[in-house]
Amino acid sequence: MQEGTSTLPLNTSRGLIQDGDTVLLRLPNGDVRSIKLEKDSTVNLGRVGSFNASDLFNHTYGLTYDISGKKLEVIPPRSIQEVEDTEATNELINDGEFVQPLTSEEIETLKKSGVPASEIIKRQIEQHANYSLKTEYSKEKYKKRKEAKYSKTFTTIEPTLFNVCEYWFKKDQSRLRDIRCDTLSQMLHLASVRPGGRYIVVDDASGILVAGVLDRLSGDGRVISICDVESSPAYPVLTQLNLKKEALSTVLSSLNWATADEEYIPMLAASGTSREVKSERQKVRASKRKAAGDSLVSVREELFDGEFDGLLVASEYDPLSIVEKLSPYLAGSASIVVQSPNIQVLADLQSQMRQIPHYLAPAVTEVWLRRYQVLPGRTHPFMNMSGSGGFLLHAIKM
Amino acid sequence: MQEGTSTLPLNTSRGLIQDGDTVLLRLPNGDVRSIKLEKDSTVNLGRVGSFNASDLFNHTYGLTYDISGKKLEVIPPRSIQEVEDTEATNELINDGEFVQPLTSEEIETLKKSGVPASEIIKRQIEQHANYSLKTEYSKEKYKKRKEAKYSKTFTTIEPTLFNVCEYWFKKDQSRLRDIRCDTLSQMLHLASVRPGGRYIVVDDASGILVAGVLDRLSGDGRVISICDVESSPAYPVLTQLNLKKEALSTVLSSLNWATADEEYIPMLAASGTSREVKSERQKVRASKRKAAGDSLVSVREELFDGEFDGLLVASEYDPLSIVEKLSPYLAGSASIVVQSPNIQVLADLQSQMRQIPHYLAPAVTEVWLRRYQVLPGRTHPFMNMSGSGGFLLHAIKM
Amino acid sequence: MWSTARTIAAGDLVIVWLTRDLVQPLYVAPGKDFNSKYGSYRHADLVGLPYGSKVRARGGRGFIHVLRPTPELWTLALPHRTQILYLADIAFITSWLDIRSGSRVIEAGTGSGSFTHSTARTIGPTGHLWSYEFHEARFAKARDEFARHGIADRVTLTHRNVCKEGFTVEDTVDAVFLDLPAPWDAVEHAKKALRKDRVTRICCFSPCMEQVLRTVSALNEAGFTDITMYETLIRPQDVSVVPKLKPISEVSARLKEAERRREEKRQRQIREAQRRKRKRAEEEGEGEGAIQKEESEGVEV
Amino acid sequence: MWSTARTIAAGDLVIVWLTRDLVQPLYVAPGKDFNSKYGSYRHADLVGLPYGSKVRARGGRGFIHVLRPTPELWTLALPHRTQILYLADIAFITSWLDIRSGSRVIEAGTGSGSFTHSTARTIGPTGHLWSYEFHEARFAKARDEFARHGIADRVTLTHRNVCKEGFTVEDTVDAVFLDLPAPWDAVEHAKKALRKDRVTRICCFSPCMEQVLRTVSALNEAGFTDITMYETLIRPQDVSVVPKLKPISEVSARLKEAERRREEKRQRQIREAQRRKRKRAEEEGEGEGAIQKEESEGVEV
Repeated sequence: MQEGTSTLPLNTSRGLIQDGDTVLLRLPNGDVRSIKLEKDSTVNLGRVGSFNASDLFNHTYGLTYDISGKKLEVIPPRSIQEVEDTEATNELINDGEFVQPLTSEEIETLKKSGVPASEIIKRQIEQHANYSLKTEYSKEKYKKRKEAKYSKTFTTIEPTLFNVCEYWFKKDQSRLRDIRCDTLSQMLHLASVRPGGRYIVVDDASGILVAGVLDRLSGDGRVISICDVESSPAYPVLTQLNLKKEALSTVLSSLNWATADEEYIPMLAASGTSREVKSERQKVRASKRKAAGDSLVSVREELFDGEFDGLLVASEYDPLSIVEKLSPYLAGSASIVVQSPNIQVLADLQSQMRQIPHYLAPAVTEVWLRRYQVLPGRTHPFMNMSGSGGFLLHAIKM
Repeated sequence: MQEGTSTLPLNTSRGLIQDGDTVLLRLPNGDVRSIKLEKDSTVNLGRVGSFNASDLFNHTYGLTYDISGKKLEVIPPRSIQEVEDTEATNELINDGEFVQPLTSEEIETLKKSGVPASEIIKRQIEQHANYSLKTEYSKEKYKKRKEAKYSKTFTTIEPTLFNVCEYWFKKDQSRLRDIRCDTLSQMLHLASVRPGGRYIVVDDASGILVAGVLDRLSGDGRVISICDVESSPAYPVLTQLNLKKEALSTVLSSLNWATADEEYIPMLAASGTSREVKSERQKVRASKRKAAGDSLVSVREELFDGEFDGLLVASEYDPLSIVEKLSPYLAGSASIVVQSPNIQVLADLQSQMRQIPHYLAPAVTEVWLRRYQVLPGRTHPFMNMSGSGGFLLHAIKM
Repeated sequence: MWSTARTIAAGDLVIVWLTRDLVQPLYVAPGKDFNSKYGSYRHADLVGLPYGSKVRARGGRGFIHVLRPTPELWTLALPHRTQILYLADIAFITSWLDIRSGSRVIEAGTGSGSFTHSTARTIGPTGHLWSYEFHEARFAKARDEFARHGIADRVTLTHRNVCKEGFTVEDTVDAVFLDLPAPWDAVEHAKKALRKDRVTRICCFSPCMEQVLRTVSALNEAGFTDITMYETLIRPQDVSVVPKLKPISEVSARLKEAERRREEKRQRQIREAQRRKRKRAEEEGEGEGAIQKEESEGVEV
Repeated sequence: MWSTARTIAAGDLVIVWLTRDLVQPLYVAPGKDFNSKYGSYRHADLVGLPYGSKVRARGGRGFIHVLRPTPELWTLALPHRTQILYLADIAFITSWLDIRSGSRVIEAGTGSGSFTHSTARTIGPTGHLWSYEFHEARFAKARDEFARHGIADRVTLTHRNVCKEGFTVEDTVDAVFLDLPAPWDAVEHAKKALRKDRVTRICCFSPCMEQVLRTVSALNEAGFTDITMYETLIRPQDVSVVPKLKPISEVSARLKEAERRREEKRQRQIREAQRRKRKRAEEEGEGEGAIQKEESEGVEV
């Protein structure tokens, strides 16, 4: 029985937390913070406490820590507690009368005297006049709320594409142009992104699409992204992925809508020859300009040579103008995937593409995702159905 | 303790099946047929059998009948069977080899010899080589499929608004302009339809909207419907509700887009006075024309006098032109509810209505409904998420 | 139920619409004032106004809309005593239970009275609703509210734990609606309350799957048929009209123009620097320094 | 895996796109013909064509598109041996399990191989997938297919009931995907197979709520944390562009015009009848009859 390759590939997992990494930390109240860890610096999590960044180095992701003093202690993860279904109901508890028996000053005093959060909660509960009348479910809810308030713990979150996308989507979904985890994964699949593949990406969505393709390539393949600014595009989402600079620069290159135009004549090369004797500064500058110019020429050539495996678009500009501009550089049978927060934009694009013979079967879909609460006895869908993940158009280049 | 009124109101239930009623019958395969029951006529349900229409008269709805010969026998309704979760899996059954051991000729012979369906199924199962290897779930599915094929039963469906709407929606949702049961009920609630209320209805959706309002009024209140044809509009959906003609004519009147126009001058009255001596035919005709003319005048006056409690629209015409035309006849604080299968139509309407001060807070929503299979151990949502119920715009007239 | 008159009268319940997210009930009591961050209003000034009027604040800054109450507006405005049912659920349940003019209906529990008001409206004066609430304080509040809203004649409210004690009617109602934590305990009681001579219906509302599964079993055991489960939602649509999107040719033209200007500036600066350098060389011999640096800051890209 | 060459070669798997609902796999074997209701084609004629070509039928009536296989197209075209997973689920699971280049993954069961092909593509040549199928005939078919599709080096396929016998690797994989009727029976086995030095993930796919609830319990007992449940769907959008809707003023004008014409006709017919009547009266005395009737049919409305 063959067991496959037995040497562990370098990139099967994000590995261990390293100096300089940007990590996501989940706080007891559910908030997630993004923090750059630098050697000997102090990470301050406000009410939860502070600790030395180096204390996380070489740890695996996913651990939960308790901060006591400035020290970190790994604590076991919590499993879901079965809740006993008692005969108690809220029948005899008056609404609005479920008051907190310890004053906030009393709690402060307890906290300062080093009493652990679990103990404070226990005391709260004991002193709570109505507590025994409440249902087990209400108790559990109450306990959770209190814990979120007093616990001094945090959990590191592995910067998987899924987690990073979720973090940014919660933070500001408009900056991702509504690209949710499921939207992103469908785009990567519809474009059949694979290690070694070559893709053109138009990303006005903070870099989530570029991040998605780069993550799937893991250093093997090629991405040319087209942006709307003169200098290199800022893709803030890439930060959380902690990609190695060298790997990044060999896989990802960027053009803008001017330099990606075949009619465009690069001006950089024009002023390379001056009769004057140059200073050292001038020479360095000139050679930098030349390198940038050479690189631009070669990326342009690479784009115009075409035969790319897919085009992925999430842009604020007219999608037909983008698709028509870039589809000549796609290989036959390559996928075109366009995302928009707005159905009408894709409806128009679809009806226009249907008129053009080299696009096969443009189809528009809505992505739809629902998360469920899975606490024992209390499984139910979350009600946030209004949060849209946008719409997708998919077609095949003929 | 007061127990409320103790005399049973006349219209709490659709009551009993009467001569001349149109009834819905559910067949074993799930199909629903709409059939007008006329005294002494024979109802032919094809493979399921035939029976005398009168045999259903004075029966309550919801019963299940077995047809043996031409006679009906009420049979008890089936409850859901608990399926035992055995250790059997389909591991050892080859795909495509789960063949039918009785030939269709053999089955025909059994059926003709009067062997009941349940018996045929049992024999099929016994002879089925792999049957005992299959999981209980697969068995149950197989049994159901066979039963649908051989059973000679049907069930009467009470013509509630819900059931009638579901019947038509399944039959042809485009004729209802995608008005599903949930769409309809939301419209009736958003317009706050109540017994005694007065409503303007624009219904290019086969009458489902008119049916909905009439059903909620149950004979007490007023509906003026505006249609796009010269003569009385055909509202085929009304048939299934078996409304009494007299009740209908006092509650429902119709105008069209010409006669609902204040500028319109009715021509009917103009030719009333002829110098000639009239024949009997001519007199009858003239008096009919006069009655129609008088009625038209009075319905127009009623509309133009205004103070209606709500406007409900499901139309193929530009909704702003409809709302602007009819909103002058609404009372202050009346609801305006417009349905469309297309989001863009309501998006445009909303942005136009926002510019007009006498519409308060126009809001657009999508109706969303999901049905679940609830067989024990096999509860899951049905996957037909693509079946849209359309979109709604709601606003308040100021 | 509520006023059907054209104009507002003293004692009426009106719904005050401040914004889409701020909707409040108001019992019109001349002599009193209504104060909000959208200004101050005299109740007396509302009397005689048609329902659906826009009213300016005294002093003139803000305004409010005064609306005729409907169960749907009441649900938006009501003082929440419990988690309440909203439009999508109430509308669907009403339709599925075939509640209409003259229907006889049971609901348990009463909760904040959202379903109660809607059903009282729909069944009209010829129907009747039996409503049960096990929580005494909520029961008392609901009783006062129903009296004040003029629906006490069509709603019989009872303080009772129906799971333990059952309902107060037998063989009477067309439909039962259960919004209880453990509806399965009330199913057999509901069966008794439903009339026997017609098709009748029951709807159990539960947020969690486990509750639904247990209720399905209880209904099936009690002999109910055609058991189905539905979920219904209203998805608000953000349908801001999309402005026409710019084609990338415009972006390309803008970028090219920006680069052209930048290159022109660079060339100008180089020429300027060379001119100054030559001038300096002529004036005071050769040298490099501060000026070179300035140029560098201006050109580096 | 499949060919990445620009043009089609003999032996390649191509996807033949006839219509959106008719997509078929084809192994190019020069000498053979491909026949369909959209015409007849020689395999040999496909060789050397670029992928993504539109090919006319011999004789010229129909045409087909020949596409490069992707796991997504293969899923549309594959011979179904079981209920299969589709794009929405596969994409979401891949993303949640963090499957990427170099990942080591377990799947059970193999089924029709839809998830297998997708994962083989995503993990690339440096990753590995262990796939388990308990049904012998399906196992055999999958084995042949994987060999033919060139993924046998990165997919280890085993004929085994993993609920009873567990997996063939320990402390090895980054992610486990279970698509089994009773995933709870495989949870403890999966835990053994997952590597211990990193965060690892498991996904259990079940259509029914009861299965999910039981799996959640099993996962919780086995010590898995952050258990969540997702449902994902693709809603096809029928986005036919809406034509501009007619305003009712046009309908009104049409109706008025029709009525005017109808009334004119009526008046004309009345005049005509009166004229004929007068004429008849002059000619042969008084009488009413057939002509009256005709008129009646023409005018009654």
